[in-house]
Parts: sequence; structure tokens; C-alpha cells
Amino acid sequence: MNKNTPSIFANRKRKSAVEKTAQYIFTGCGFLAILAVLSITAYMIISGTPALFKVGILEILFGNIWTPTADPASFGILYVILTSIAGTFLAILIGVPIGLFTAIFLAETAPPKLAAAVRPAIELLAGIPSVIYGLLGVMILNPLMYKLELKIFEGSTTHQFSGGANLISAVLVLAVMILPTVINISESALRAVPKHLKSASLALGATQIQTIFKVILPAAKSGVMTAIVLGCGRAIGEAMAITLVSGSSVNIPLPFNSVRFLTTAIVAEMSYAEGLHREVLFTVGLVLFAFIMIINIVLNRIFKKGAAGHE
Amino acid sequence: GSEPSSVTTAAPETKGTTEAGTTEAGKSSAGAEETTAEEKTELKGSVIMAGSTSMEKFANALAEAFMEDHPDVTVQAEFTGSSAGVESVLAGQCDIGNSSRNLKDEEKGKGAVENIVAIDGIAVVTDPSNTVDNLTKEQLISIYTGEVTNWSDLGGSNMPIVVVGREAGSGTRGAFEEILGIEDACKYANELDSTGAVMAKAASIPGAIGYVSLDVIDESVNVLKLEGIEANEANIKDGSYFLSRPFVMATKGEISEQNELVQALFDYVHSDKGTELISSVGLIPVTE
Amino acid sequence: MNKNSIYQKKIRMSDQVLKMLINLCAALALALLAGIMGYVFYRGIPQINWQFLSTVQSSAKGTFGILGNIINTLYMIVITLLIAAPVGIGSAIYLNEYARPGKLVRAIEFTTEVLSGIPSIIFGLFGMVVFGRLFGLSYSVLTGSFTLTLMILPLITRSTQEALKTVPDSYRSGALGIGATKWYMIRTILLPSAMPGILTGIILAVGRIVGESAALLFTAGSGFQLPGGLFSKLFESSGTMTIQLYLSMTKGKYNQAFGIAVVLLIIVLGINLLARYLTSRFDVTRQK
Amino acid sequence: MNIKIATSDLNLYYGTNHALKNINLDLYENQITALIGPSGCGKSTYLKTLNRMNDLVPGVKIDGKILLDGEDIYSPKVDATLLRKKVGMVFQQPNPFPMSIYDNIAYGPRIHGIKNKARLDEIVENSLRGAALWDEVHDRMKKSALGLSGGQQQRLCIARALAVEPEVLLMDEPTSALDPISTLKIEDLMGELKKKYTVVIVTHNMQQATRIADYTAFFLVGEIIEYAPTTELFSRPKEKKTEDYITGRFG
Amino acid sequence: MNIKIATSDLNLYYGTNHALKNINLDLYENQITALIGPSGCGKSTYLKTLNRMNDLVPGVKIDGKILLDGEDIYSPKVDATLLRKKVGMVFQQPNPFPMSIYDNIAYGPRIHGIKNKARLDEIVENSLRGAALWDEVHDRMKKSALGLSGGQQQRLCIARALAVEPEVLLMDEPTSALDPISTLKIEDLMGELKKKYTVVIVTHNMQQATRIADYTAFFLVGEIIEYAPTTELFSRPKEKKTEDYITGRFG
Amino acid sequence: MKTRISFEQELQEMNEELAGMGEMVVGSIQKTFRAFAENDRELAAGVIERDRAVNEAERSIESRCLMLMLRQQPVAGDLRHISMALKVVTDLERIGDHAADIAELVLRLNSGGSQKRMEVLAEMVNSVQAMLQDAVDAFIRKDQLLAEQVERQDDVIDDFFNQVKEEVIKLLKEDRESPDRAVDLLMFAKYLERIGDHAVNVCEWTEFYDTGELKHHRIL
Amino acid sequence: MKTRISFEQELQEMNEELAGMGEMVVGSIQKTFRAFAENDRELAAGVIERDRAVNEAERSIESRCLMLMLRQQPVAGDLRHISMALKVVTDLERIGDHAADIAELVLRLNSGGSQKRMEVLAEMVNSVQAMLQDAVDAFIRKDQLLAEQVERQDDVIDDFFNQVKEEVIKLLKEDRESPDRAVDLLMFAKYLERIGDHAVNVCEWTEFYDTGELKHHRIL
Ligand SMILES: Nc1ncnc2c1ncn2[C@@H]1O[C@H](COP(=O)(O)OP(=O)(O)OP(=O)(O)O)[C@@H](O)[C@H]1O
Ligand SMILES: Nc1ncnc2c1ncn2[C@@H]1O[C@H](COP(=O)(O)OP(=O)(O)OP(=O)(O)O)[C@@H](O)[C@H]1O
Ligand SMILES: [Mg+2]
Ligand SMILES: [Mg+2]
Ligand SMILES: O=P([O-])([O-])[O-]
Repeated sequence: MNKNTPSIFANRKRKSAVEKTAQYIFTGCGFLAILAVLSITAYMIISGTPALFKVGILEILFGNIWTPTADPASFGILYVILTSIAGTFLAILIGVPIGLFTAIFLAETAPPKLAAAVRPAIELLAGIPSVIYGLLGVMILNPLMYKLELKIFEGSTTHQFSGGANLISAVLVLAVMILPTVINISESALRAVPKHLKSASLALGATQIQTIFKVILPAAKSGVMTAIVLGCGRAIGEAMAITLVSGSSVNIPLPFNSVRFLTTAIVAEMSYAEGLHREVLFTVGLVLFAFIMIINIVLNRIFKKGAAGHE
Repeated sequence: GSEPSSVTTAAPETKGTTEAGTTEAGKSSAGAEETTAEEKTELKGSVIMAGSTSMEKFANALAEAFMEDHPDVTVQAEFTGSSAGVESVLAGQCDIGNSSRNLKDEEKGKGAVENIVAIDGIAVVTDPSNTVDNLTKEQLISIYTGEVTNWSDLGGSNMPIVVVGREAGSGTRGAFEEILGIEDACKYANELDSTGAVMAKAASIPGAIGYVSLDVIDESVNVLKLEGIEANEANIKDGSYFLSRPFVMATKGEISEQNELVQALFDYVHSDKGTELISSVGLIPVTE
Repeated sequence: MNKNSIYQKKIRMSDQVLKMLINLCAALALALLAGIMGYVFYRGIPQINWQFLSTVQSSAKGTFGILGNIINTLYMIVITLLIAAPVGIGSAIYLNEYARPGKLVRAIEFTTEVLSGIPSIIFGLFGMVVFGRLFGLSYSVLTGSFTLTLMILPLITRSTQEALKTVPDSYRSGALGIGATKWYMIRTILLPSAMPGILTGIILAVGRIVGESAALLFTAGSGFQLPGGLFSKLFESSGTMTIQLYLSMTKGKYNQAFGIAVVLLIIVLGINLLARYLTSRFDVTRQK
Repeated sequence: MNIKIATSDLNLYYGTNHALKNINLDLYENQITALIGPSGCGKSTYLKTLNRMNDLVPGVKIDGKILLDGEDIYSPKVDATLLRKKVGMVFQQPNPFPMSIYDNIAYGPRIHGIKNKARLDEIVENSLRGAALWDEVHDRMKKSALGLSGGQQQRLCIARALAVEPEVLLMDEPTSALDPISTLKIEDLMGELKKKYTVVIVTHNMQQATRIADYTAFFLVGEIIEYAPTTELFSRPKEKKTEDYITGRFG
Repeated sequence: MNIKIATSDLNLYYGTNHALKNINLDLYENQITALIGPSGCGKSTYLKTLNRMNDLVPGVKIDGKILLDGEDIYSPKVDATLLRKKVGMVFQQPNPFPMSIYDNIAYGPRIHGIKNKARLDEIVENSLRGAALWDEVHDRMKKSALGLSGGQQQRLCIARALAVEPEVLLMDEPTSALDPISTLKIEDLMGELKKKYTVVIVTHNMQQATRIADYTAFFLVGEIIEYAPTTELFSRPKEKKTEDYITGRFG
Repeated sequence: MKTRISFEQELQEMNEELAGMGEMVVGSIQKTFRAFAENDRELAAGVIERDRAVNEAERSIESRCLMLMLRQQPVAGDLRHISMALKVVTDLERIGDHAADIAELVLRLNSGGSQKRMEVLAEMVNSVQAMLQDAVDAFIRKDQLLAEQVERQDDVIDDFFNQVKEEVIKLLKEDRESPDRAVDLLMFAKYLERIGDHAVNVCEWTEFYDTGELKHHRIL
Repeated sequence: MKTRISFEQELQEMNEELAGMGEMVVGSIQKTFRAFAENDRELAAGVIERDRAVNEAERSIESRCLMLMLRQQPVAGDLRHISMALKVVTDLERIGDHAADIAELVLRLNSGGSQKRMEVLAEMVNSVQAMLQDAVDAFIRKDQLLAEQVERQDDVIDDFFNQVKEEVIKLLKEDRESPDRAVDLLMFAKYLERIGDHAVNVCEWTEFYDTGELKHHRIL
């Protein structure tokens, strides 16, 4: 019935062996990623939770006295948590608008040649080690801040002078540090907005600015959101750049107070801490971890909802 | 449970064992520029030290000098703070834990052996522009506990005091607070995690005060007299300058139980060359 | 001549204000960023000389150089990529091409996302305990590389996935439609097409390795010596340039820090240029 | 018939690429004019000169004159946004904004300063009716426009263009991304539109041009080869090149 | 005429979506069969069952029988790669691989184990000739295939499919992304192809179906409404639904 | 939403014009025959006049059909409809022509004054008139049964012609009629016969519209 | 690369078949006239036989045209070409019919035995034959000049018919011819006249192919 045409029934085994092997290897790789995350998560939880119960959840999270080496030790990290929240929030508050507007400038309004020249420079800045921002913070920002502090708190007896190493300095360093990231990602999000949306808006008689703010920006929302999430992540996760700049004392996060972030708390003390103190530091890590997760999930949820509305 | 112990048991017993035969040509680059190839027995391998940042200068100098003598040996030093050093020697992560304070009993209880190799003073420093050049012990205490916040109260110009100190695990801080009897009572405006950082802060911030290891002192800061006594080798030796503490190179178990590299290193420290080295970096050798 | 002529220009206030804001922000940001670069170069360039680049620091001679750190950085990049690139690309291929979309894939993607969000300090902790202590690798290139592998794995996986996603489905169906097996199709069509994206990911990863500090301080250590041997180096404490920059900074050795910063900037610049070159070189859609 | 848009001696260069060569074309009011020609012959380019969308392309050089109701649209006095309000455009790919159906239509009026809710509602309804879409979507105005089918999206884009009350409608291959049924719907719609608007449409589909257009211009490498009433051009083209193209014997 | 592919009682589900309902269709050897029908009616789905490209879609359930030369292509013994060698496919969007023209064509033969350079050269030339592309590209075989025009790319894809010496060619709207001239070229090519291959083509363009197909099947929501010789179906459809669809009076 | 509104409308218009032409032709024939029966010269002259309109209708419908072909690419029923129209107008026009021809004869015959009526011819006239009426009705209403019935009528008409011819020859032989009139009468019958033929053609096209077949040949 | 190869081919085929039909019709007429002149009964019978083939050619060409319309959506010259073919076959077929009709007359007339030749008729036959030949030539070669020339011939033919008619009437009156034959002769002339008309139509469609106009009406 099928003249001399070859049958389609399988006859080759070797080929499928290669296929199978490839599949197994890739599957293995896929699971390695899961394994890594699981083990880190497990590790964070296993090492971070015991202290919560030993010291007491409320005492750790809402206590405001941090004397880990005293006897009896006190492990309240409220100020540290507040610092991280306030610091990140303020950094985002400063960095994101500036970054976003700069991105708009580069993607839409700048002369193409200027944009083409600036873009690689921004990329470069996004790639440089964050420590360099810290270095500049210490070198330039701190002395400036101290001058400001001396002016503002002149004659104050209650204020503890921080020598310029304070929340504002840290926030500014963070804000500048996330700037390239925010600019980069939101610019590419803006660029990724299909050109035809822009044309459609302009063709309706909208001005360039109206088009940018009413069409392009909303359309790039998810990308901008990603930029913010990443900026947030970088800001909240940064340690080395701000250990020196922030003064690293555990204090209530007021602008001119020397403060300690969740990250710097770990960097500062992890190396020598032991016993319960060490466990508490892991708890700090866990809190940090939780923050990152919350930011990711909440922000993702917000913008996914936004996007889902348009399905 | 608390994990350090389990980690400790899993760690390998020894580090820096002599590696037989794997010497490669490029390896002796450090020694190549040397004029004198030593006659000593061919030691090979590496020794890891970790701990005090105050001891950085000493540790680096020691490592460098020792490696000069033994080109096939690498001596690495990490500067993570005293407590961390002791912690990691106990965890088997390094061979020697540098500590700029005496070991605590619990540390000793876990098997750490206190090998004092030198004595160091703690200098109290301010920024160079500060006119105050002497503090009493009480004044020092009141500054660090936050009772006095302006230099004008101490005879200086009207300038707020920026209290700079070390992080909680620091040997320097431990010794400083212990000697002054103000453990956990200090109100730091800056808690920095290395000696150098304190120096840098003190040097750059007007009104700053900090404490550092004596051996790092330079012209960038103003060193205060305490109770009228200058911080120098002689005053520390005779005990009139009250801020001093030992430099400890802790091992897990006695020195004799360590591998030959570590033993050789301690031998070197205690040799004449070693003593000379200690003095040359501004420390006081222990004479025993 | 007609009621609604097109000859009447309108000025819109809100447009003007927003435009000004955009220009202002851009000017500020650009000035800031330019200032940073300028300042770093201004401070750093004078520090750079042959000795700075070709020696390691010496306490005895009181000289400073970063050759050891440069070599360490190279080690870190090579070893990390050797591990992370195959695994990352492999898992991306699994996720995109093999796994049936469903809970499992979503789980993996979610976890990768989580992984990429974890602050590096936490990786540092994890690496220190697991690789440093549990595996007994102590402070070493390997500890650092393993840790960094975890850190950049999501980056490589994600960027590879993105790159694979941008490969039009039509290529897949095209290849499968003429009877290619899956792996053959991946090897001959997908990977070459995705290469620019994959390379970008890898180069970004290199950037992160170069720039990383927090995760390395506790894992790779801060050693600055030249390697003793090609392989023994893997087990030695090795501070990268960024770590050295951090250490110099904390010690207030700002000049050294700026010198290193300049070198780092130049390296990052080089990486970027390389990225551009490679992505265009491997861009299969380029019409030759 | 009135001349709505008069083009004279128009030349356009993209850098050194002479994309439009000495175009002279009168577009008549309330007529549908189709632009046909092979790929790359300059149809879209010409269309875009009519509402100055080409201004946005860097390196474009234009000379010659285009008069809209006697006003030179390339005069420096012209406000391009006013021009574009008058000369609406619909694109090849349906491109609704990622917002609700209502907001899509209201976008234009809002931009031109209409805030009043009742007025907006009215405009939205009229525009949707004008685009023969009202019946299909009036009960889901708040839903995202991206949920519509391709053909509905394209009619939405037409409605969106109508909402700013243009006088001329430019359409660049408005049905080429649509299935035959949607295409026929839009073609039927165009018959309605020309009662109120002057329509210029670029199409690759010659049958479409014959079905809907009153006039047809045939472009070839930047030149107009022939311009005539559609049935004339398609039944008795004067130029050999036109005949070759429309009968598919080109190239 | 021989029956090349016999489909009987074919049902296909995407999850719970019953995409093909009880399809019975005999495709004749060396004939062109066109599948027409409105968007989403299952044309592509049916086409893809013929070379098991649907296997790649998760959640697909298929029952019924498809016999290719009497062999059940859904038998577990079937090697899908051998099947696809026999049943080639060309897609809507021209999808040349991002490699040289030569490598594109040689891709298939190489998969199937042909290494010999001379033999490959021969296959490449024959395939390109078969796709009426040889004359246009023989002097730039090493250039990237992406540099070709859309119509040339599509013919390249056809040549690529021919290179594995298939017996059946499936084409899913092969000209819908092309301009009219390229479309006509490909249509002309198909007339040649059917001399050697059995061709099944999905098209939205009914004129195209009338121009090229010997048989036409009209699909509607997953069912075959009518299947007849093309001129018959287009001049005297038996079903009202068919007539409504082909005369554009649908919906 | 309805699609192809404009197409439907154009088809509709074409159809109406076609029906109009059909009626016009039937009207011409009726008038001619009435003129013949009632000896009404004016009526006959009117028919001749009217032939122009019929010719114009033919041109107009042809034009419409070709425009529809050009613009709408009709298939299936639409194509059959339009091609039927395109072809059928020729027959209608010829019928119109013949009506005018007959009207001319009528003018001449009636002027002759011979009141002698030829019975067969009168019957034939009635027959053809009924047949044509039916054909046009069938075609306008697309009534296949009626169309088939009309086709069967053709033989009757042919018979009538032969009868008339024989009658005329007889009359001539018997010298009861002048050769002039005889020839005219013969022509009259010939025209009637032709009208019958064309009516059959109209019916055949009507059938074609339904089946795509013409005289049992598959055309579409 | 050439496009629309298959379309061109189909057009070509249609054209050839059309030319073939034209020649077939001209051939029929020639044979008929030869049969008439040479009194060749067999030849005349052959023409009658051959009419079937002409009818079939008409059907076949009509079918081809409609298929081309269906499948190729012709425009411009192609559309005019195809629609011309579609319309012109009707005239060709009618010419064929008339050839057959004449052949029948020839069978009858020749059997009659009256050797008396009517000169006018012979002239008319030659004229019509030449005219038809020219018309078909013009149409096959798309020769507009020739076509126009042929159209002008029509009046000549009409004149001939009237002459024949008068001649026949005269013959009858003078009783020189039997009424049977007279009627047949008249019909002969009538058919010739019709053939002339149809030849004109053919030429008109030929002109339409060139201009889109038919009798000065814009059709396309
Ligand atoms: N933005 C641009 N920059 C440079 N050249 C362009 C640009 N847009 C179009 N061109 C060139 O101008 C010429 C005309 O292009 P245009 O888009 O007007 O053609 P078109 O007739 O619309 O073709 P299509 O049918 O493919 O849409 C082409 O040669 C094209 O390459
Ligand atoms: N991969 C898939 N998963 C789920 N459903 C699908 C998938 N592909 C197609 N469908 C559904 O199956 C039905 C038939 O789709 P198919 O693509 O075969 O239609 P089509 O006739 O080819 O349409 P078009 O003309 O738009 O290409 C549709 O309802 C579609 O939504
Ligand atoms: Mg275009
Ligand atoms: Mg499909
Ligand atoms: O670094 P320390 O010496 O203070 O531990």
C-alpha cells in the first residue's frame, strides 16, 4: 500500500538516547535553581526563627534597645527595621522620580545624539560597584552633612552629633546608587512601548508631553514598576555602601541621627556574634528576606492587577 | 539548635598541612625578588589568621616577614574583628584567631588557647584641630556615656562632641569599655567596624573623638594624654597609661598541638626577628 | 478664512511645566552621575601608576598595589562563570523548552525571582556557613565562587530565558516541522539565536561579580597575595578589587580607594564595550 | 467636488533617499481616495506627510506645498496638534491604548480640553456609532479595549479618530491585519464615513480599492504614475505600468 | 486519484475546548486542498494534527484516526521526526533561520544525516529550483537568509521544506504576510509543486483558494461544513453556511 | 452587523433594472400586438421609439454587471446572478429589437388595408405573448418550474411558424395575398419565432442561475 | 520571475478556443455558401452537423470565462478581454445557427431544381462572407481599424436584403418563382442580414475590448 516510501514508524534508538540525556541534564539544572532557593530559604528560616522564639517575637521586632553583648542582652531591632523602611522609602522617593524623568528625557525628549551618548554612560554607572557610592558618601556627603548638622542643631543639648554620618547621607547615597538602575530599566521600558501607540496619540493631536504622560508612561507601567521594585531591592539590600555613611549606631531614624540598617546590622556584627546574638542576626536576615519578599509580591500584585485589567 | 558546634565538628581538623611536591615554578614569585634564600627546612603550605583589625598592621607585617623567610608558605590574614577571629579558629575556619583583648572564659572553655604575643596601648584621638589635649578618666567616661556633649565643657572650643567607637565585637572596644567600667553604657554616634575607620573619622570630623590601637597613630589625628600621661611605649610598660591590652594569637588547642607551620610561625614571633618586628610596628613585645 | 484654522499655536501650561521638570531632573541626574565619574577619575587617576598595578601591598615597605586583587577578581570571574553559566543556561533551557508550563515551572520561576531579590549580604551569610564551614572551604576563591554562583544564577537563568523567549516560536516550529529533534533544534537554532541575550546576561553577571562586596567579605576573604599555584589559589583567601576598595575605604585610605575605583570603572567600561561587541558579533539576525 | 487637500510639487527625502518625487495630487472632499502601489513605493510616506507625522522621523526633508482647505500645512504658523486633530489617522495594526474602551475614545476629546462628563459620554457614543461599534460594545465600555477582537479593535481605532471630529481620515492599510469578514465590515463602514469625511486609504488589496475608493492613485518608486476615478483606473488604466501592476503582471 | 491522507472521526480538544469535531476528510495525492473558514474555526489546528505539531501544545487531547499512506500517524510506534520529514510544513510568517541561505536549506538534510558536501549542494540547488528561487539567490548562498525580501523568504521556507523530500506539504496562510506580487509568485509556484507533492493550504483569502486549490474544505467552529472540488464549492456551494461565508454575508 | 451592505444594494439595483428591462420588453411586445390587433399606428410607432430605451437598458445593465465583477469579485450565487444578468440582457434586447421590427411591419401591414386576418398568426401572437410573459416572470421571480414549462413551449411556437409559413405560401399560391404583405407576414412570424427562441434562452439562463448549468452543460 | 503563469495560460487557452470558434463559424459559412453555389448537399448537411460543435464551443468558452472570473478576479485589459469573450460567443453562436439555417435552406432550394440564380443574392452572399471573415479577423487580431470598417459594411448588407426582398416580391408578382422557393430565398437573405448584424456585434465587442465602450456607451 505504501509503495516504496519509507515508513514513519520509529526505528532509531540512538538519537532518542541523546535526546533523553539532554532532557535529564536540563531538568537537573532547573532543579538546581530550586534547590538553591529552597536551601537558602530553609537556611534563613531555620537559622532565623529560633531566636524569634527564644527572645520573643514582639521583643525582637518591637523592642527598641539593642545591646546584644550586654548582660542581660537586649535584642530589640525596631529602630533597625524602621531605619530600613524609612531609608528605602526615602531613597525611592528621591531616586525614582528623578530617575523616571531622566528616563523620559533619554527615551523621548532628548536629542537622539545626546541620548545615544548618555545611555552607555548610565549603563556604566549601573555597573560600578556600590562601594564606590559609599566611598563618595563618606568623602563628600558626610562632611557636608556635618556642616549642616552643626548649623541646624547649634546649641542643642539633646541631639547627639553624628559627624554627618546619618540617615540623610545614607538615603542620598542610596538614591544616587539606584538612579542608574531606575533610569536604565525604565528607559528600556519606555522604549519598549510600541511606537504605534505613540503615533496613535500624536495622530489624535496630542502633544508630545501629553503623549508621554497619558499613553507611553501608562503603557510602560509594568517596566517602570520593575524598575521601582529593583531599585527598592537594591536600596533595601545594600550594605557595604552605607555602613560608613550611616554612622551605624542603632537609633531612631531621624534625618540627622546616625542609624543602622538591617543590612549594616548584619555586616557590622555578624563576624563576631555568637550564640543567641548570632541567631538574632540571622533573624535580622530573615526580616530583610521577608521585606524583599513582601516588596516583590505586593508590587508584583499591584502591577499585575493593573495589567490583568487589560486582558 | 545553635549551629556553630555542629559546623565545628564537620570542619576539617587541620589546615595548612604541608603539601607534598606540588610546587610550581611560578609559585616562588614572592621569594624571587629576595636576596637571601633561607637555610631553614623546606616548609610548604599556608597558614590562615583571622580576627582583630587593630592587629592588621602587625599581622600583615608578620605574614610578610615570615613568607620572606619561607617562600613556599603563604600566610593569609583576614581582619574581621577579634571575636570573629576567635570564633572562626574555634570553627576550624582558620589556624590562628587574632584578638586584641584577653580571651573570654567561654572562649577558653571551647578550647581556645590564649597566646599573648604583644601588648598594645589604646590611644584616644581627636581631630587635629581640637585644642583639648588631656582628659581625665572621668571626663573620658562622661564623654562616652553621653553626659558631656560639648568640648567647651572640657575646656575646648564650643563644638559638639562626635563620639566614635567600635562595633560590639571589637577587642579594642571590649578592652576600652572594660578598663573604663562602662560596658554597654556607651552612647556612640558612630559605631565603626575597623580601627582604620575610626582613625579616618577622627581625622576628618571636627569634634570627633575615638579610640584606636596605639600602633596606627599618625599625624592625621591628635592623640590625647590621659590623666596627663602620654600614650607611649614606656608609659604603657610601666602601667601609668591605663588604656592597654594584649594582642592574642589564639589557637584551638596548645601551640604544640598545631601543625608545624603554625608552630614555626609562633617560633618566629618569639624569635629575635619577631621581637624586632613587634617593636618596629609600634607594639610592646611580651618579655617572658 | 475658515472657522477652525490650523494657524493658531497654543501654549499649554502643563506641558511647559512637565517639560521643565523633565529637563531639570535629567540635568540633575546627569550632572550627578557625571560628577561622580569625574570626581572618581579626578581623585583616582593620580593614584595609578605601575607599582599600583603590578605589586601587592607590603606592610614592611609601606607600599600599596592591587595586582593580587586583580588576579583574585579574575579567578572569581572565571570560576564562578564556569559553574554558573552552564547551570543557569541549562535551567533556562529546561524552563523554557522542556518543562510543561504549570505549577512546577511557576515555582521555579518564582524561586529564581526570589533568589534574585535576596540581598547579597544574605548570600554572604549563607556562603560563609555552608561553603566556608560546612564544606570546610574556609575563606577561599571556591567559597566565594559558590556563593556568587547562587547569586548570579538567577541573573543568567532569567536573561537566558528572556533571550529564549525572544526567539520567535516560528524558529522552533520551523525546525521541528522538518523533523529536527528537540535537542538538535535547541543546539542549532535556539542557542545561536539567543546568544546575544545569553552573553548579555553573562556579562551582567561578570559585572556583578566584579562589583560584589557584601557577599564576598565573609566568603572569599580579603587576601591580597599573589597566587601560590594555579589550583591551590582556589583554596586561598582572595579579596577582589571591590573588597580591597572597601577595606581601604574603611581604613580611611581614600587615595588607594579612589585608585581602585578608577581601575574598577575602567574594567566595567571594558565589560560594557565587550558586551556590545559580543552581542553584535553573535547577533545572528545581523545580515551579513 | 471640492478639493480638500491639494498637494503640489511635493518632494520628500529620508536623508539621501528621495522617497517622494514631485507629487501633485488633489484629494476631493467627501470622497475616498485609495493609494496603491508595490511595497516601498512611498504610499505610507505620502499619507504621513498629510498630517505631518513624518516630522517625527529624524532626517526628513520636505519641500513643496500641501494645502488643506487652502492653508499650507507646512507653514511655520501651523500648530501640528491642530492639524492632526483635523486630519485623523488609523494605522495598519489596530492599536488601541491599553485602557478601557471608553477611555480610548475619550482620550482625544480630553486632550483637546473636554472635561464635561455628559459631553464626553455623548462624544463616545456618537463616535462608536459612527464606527458601527456601539451595538457590540456599549455594555462593556469599562472593559479593556485589548479584549476586543482584531476587527473590533480596528473599528475602535476609527471611532477614536472620529472622536476628535476630524475632517480628513487617513488610513494606512487598515484591514491588512484583519480576517475577511472584519475587512468587509470595515469596508462597509467606509462607505458611511465618506458622507462626513474625506478619506484617504493606503491599501495593498486592489480589490479593496476597487470596492471602496472613488479615486485611486498608483504610486511607483516615489512617483504617481496614474491618478483617476477608481473604476477608470481599474478598467482602463492609461499607463502600461498601472495595467501591469493591477493585473498582477509586475516585476 | 489516490487518497494520501485519510482522516476519520477526528476529535481534538484543547483542555475543555472542543476544537475539532468529528472530522472526516480524504486528502488526495498530487492535489491542492484548501482549508477555509472564519478565524478560530480550527483550520490551523487541523493542519497541525497532520504532522503532529499539536503534540507540542500542552493539554491537547486527540482521538480518531489519521492514516498517511495507510499508516496511522498517531500510533505509538510512529517517530514524529520521520513523520515530519514526510509531511513538511510552511508557516504564515516566513521564518528562515538566522543563518545563510545555504545553511537554511541544508538544515533539514543535515538533520536526517546527510553530510556529504556534494550531495548537500545538489539538494540545496534542487530545492531552491523547486521553490523558484534559485535564479534569484544562487549568487549569494552564503549571505544571511534574513536579508531576503518577505516573498523570497517565504519561498526559501518552501525550499527548506522541500529539501527533506517530503511527500505532503502543509501551508498555513503562507502568503498572508506578503504583498500581492509575492503572493502571486507563490501561488504560481504552488501549481508547480502539486505535480510532485500533496499540498494542503490554509488560507483566509478565498480568491486564493479559488485560484490555486483543487479541493476546498470549509470549516466552521471545528466542523467541516462542506468539502468539494474548489470550483464547485465556490460556484455552487451545497450548504447555505458555505454560501454565506464565501460571499461575505457571514455574521 | 450586516456585511456588504453596499454590495447587496448594488446587486439589488441591478436586479431591479433587469426586471425593469424585462417588463419593458414584455410591454413593447404587448403594445406591438395591440397595435397589430387594433391597428393602432401610434402605438406601433411608440414601440419603435421605445427600442432605444431597451438598448440603453441593455448597455446599462451590462455596465453594472461588469462593474460588479470588477469591484466585488462575486462567487457562488452572486456570480451566477451577475453572469446571468450579463448574458440575459442580450436576449431581452433582441426581443426588444424584434418587437420594434414587428412594429415596423405592423405599420406597413396595417397601412395595406387588407383586413383579412390570418387566424394562425393571431394564435401564434397570443402564444408568444404568453410565453414571453411567463419567461420574464420566471426569470424575475427565479421560478425554475415556470422556466422549464416555457422551454417546452418552444416547439409549439416553431410549429406555429411552420403553419404560418405554409399558410403564407398557400395564400400566395392562391394569390389571396399580395407578395409584399405575404413577405411581411412571413417576417412577422419569423420574428415571433425568434422571440420564442429568445424567451427560451431567458429561461435557460434562469435555470443556469439555479444550477450553474446551461442546456445541460456545466458552465459554472 | 514571471507572475501569473497559470492565469496567462488559461487566458491564452480561452483566446485560442475563441479564435477556433470564430474560424469554425467562418468555415461553416464558407461551406454553406459553397454548398449553395456548387449545389453540394453533403457539404450543406455537414454544416448542419457542425452546428453542434459550435454550440458546444460557446458553452465551453462561456464556462471558461466564468471560471476565470471566479478564479482570477480580472481587472483592466483582462476583464475586458474575458467579458468580451463572454459576450461575443453569443453572436458567433448565432452566426453558426444561421449558417445551419441557411444550410437547411440550401438543401431545400437545391433540391427544387430551379437553376435560376438570383444575382443580388449571390452578391449578398459574397459580401456577407467577406464581412464575416473581416469581423472574425478583426476580433482575433484585435484590429480596431478593420472592425470599424466592418461596421460600416452593415448598411450595405441591409441594402442587399432590401434588394433581395424586392427581387423576391417581384419574382412572386411576376410568378417567376414558386412561393415555396421565394419564401426560402427571402429567409436566406434574412439570415444573411442577421449574420451581418452579428458580425457588426462582434466588431463592436472588439472595439469594446480596446476602449471599454460599446456603441458609444461606456460599459467599463
Ligand atoms: N523612517 C524612515 N526612514 C528612512 N527611510 C524610510 C523611512 N520610512 C520609509 N522609508 C523609505 O521610504 C520609501 C517609501 O516607504 P513607505 O513606507 O512610504 O512605502 P510604502 O509604499 O508605504 O510601502 P509598504 O507598502 O511596504 O507599506 C522606502 O524606500 C522606505 O525604505
Ligand atoms: N495552543 C492552543 N491552546 C488552546 N487553544 C487553542 C490553541 N490553538 C488554538 N486554540 C483554539 O482552537 C480553536 C481553533 O484555533 P485555530 O488556530 O485552529 O483556528 P484557525 O482556524 O486557524 O484561525 P485563524 O484563521 O485565526 O488562524 C480556537 O478556538 C482557538 O482559540
Ligand atoms: Mg506602508
Ligand atoms: Mg490559523
Ligand atoms: O578590631 P579589633 O582589634 O578592635 O577587634
